[in-house]
Amino acid sequence: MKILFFGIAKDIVGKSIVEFQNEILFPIKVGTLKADLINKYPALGDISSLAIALNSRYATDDMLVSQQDEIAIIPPVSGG
Amino acid sequence: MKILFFGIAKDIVGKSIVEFQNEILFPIKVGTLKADLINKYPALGDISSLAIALNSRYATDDMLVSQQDEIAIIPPVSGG
Amino acid sequence: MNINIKIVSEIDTAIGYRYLAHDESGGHCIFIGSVRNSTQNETVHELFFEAYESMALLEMEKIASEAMQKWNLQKVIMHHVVGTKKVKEPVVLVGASSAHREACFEACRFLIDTLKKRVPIWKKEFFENKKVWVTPHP
Amino acid sequence: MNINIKIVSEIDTAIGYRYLAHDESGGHCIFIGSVRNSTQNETVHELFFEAYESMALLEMEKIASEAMQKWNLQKVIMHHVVGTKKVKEPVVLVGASSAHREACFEACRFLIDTLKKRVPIWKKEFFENKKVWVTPHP
Repeated sequence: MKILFFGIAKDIVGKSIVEFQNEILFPIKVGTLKADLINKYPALGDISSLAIALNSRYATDDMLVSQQDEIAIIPPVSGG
Repeated sequence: MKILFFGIAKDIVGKSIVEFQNEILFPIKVGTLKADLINKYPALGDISSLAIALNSRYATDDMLVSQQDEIAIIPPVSGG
Repeated sequence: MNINIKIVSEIDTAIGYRYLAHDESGGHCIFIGSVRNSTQNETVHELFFEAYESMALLEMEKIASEAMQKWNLQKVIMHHVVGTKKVKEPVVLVGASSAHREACFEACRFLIDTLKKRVPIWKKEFFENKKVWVTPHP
Repeated sequence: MNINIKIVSEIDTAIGYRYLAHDESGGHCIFIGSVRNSTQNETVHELFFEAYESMALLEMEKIASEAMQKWNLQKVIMHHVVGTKKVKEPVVLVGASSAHREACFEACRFLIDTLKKRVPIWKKEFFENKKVWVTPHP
């Protein structure tokens, strides 16, 4: 599955879309996915707050992610 | 001397500029002038508040008006 | 002087940002007032505005200067119409620019509130069968 | 639906009143944010904005609907840029129209404050010798 990265998170992983094959077992909870990603890219853990969007909506840690969902990593926003 | 009238005050006196000859004795206090005008045009007394402008500035009742000053009668403003 | 004050026959609604923009400004707040189609459930056809122009300009300048002193602003604009205006036509435009948004919002609100209290401009409302000078209800 | 939401490459600063005007509206409050020439005393040359577009549009729609529910508004507009913007160029425009001015001022402030908190858009600041993603200081 593909995960989208934006802003500083994109700089950390080096690209805006990262494809994950067998590294993630679905379905997975948002909180677990976040922990796995920080494990793989420790610098993500340094970001003051990291949200996850599930199909273009902010997700809570206990939501379940399936392989068809669109997942995005949302570092602190700074628009405006 | 000429006195300028605006808005509802203009409707009451019937024109926007009224010339006063010997009816007013100068110098006169703003408060006295106001009382004299209400005496002459009683309907002015029905307006909720009536300010007087002396040379394009709000005047207080104790200010002195001389014949060279520009006087305007300011009913409650309603711009915007 | 970074103040733009005018009594006009027609408001250019695009002038707000064009005038307020400044290298040091991050925020620009603009208020535009226009003719509404009703007042207290009565249909309004048009408004007529009359100004004591020399004094209105002076008062607007004072209000703009007060805002400049009270907040850290780059620019202030205040335009008001005179004459007859139909529903949906703009009648007043005020605005302020500042480094951060807090100041321009507060200043813009102050500009329109104070204009309505102090600037010698009068509005006559034209209804179906009558016309009346508006008396503000305090 | 009286909501106008867009991610654009360039903001039309005249669109605010043009879109917000409505027969029942007497007040229109518009906020425009632009690139300032400095941040914490450092000279800024330009900003780069990146958006998660599908989600940004959805979040802006939610914020506009929340404002519509909270206040009695006729219309709401929210436009934000993506791409590189120089000093003095507009980057965001939000606004609301309402019968009386209180509501449009409060709603306009809510729109920009909430946009800055929730909409997935990120800003990179370009200084003389470095560029950094902006981290909001809560």
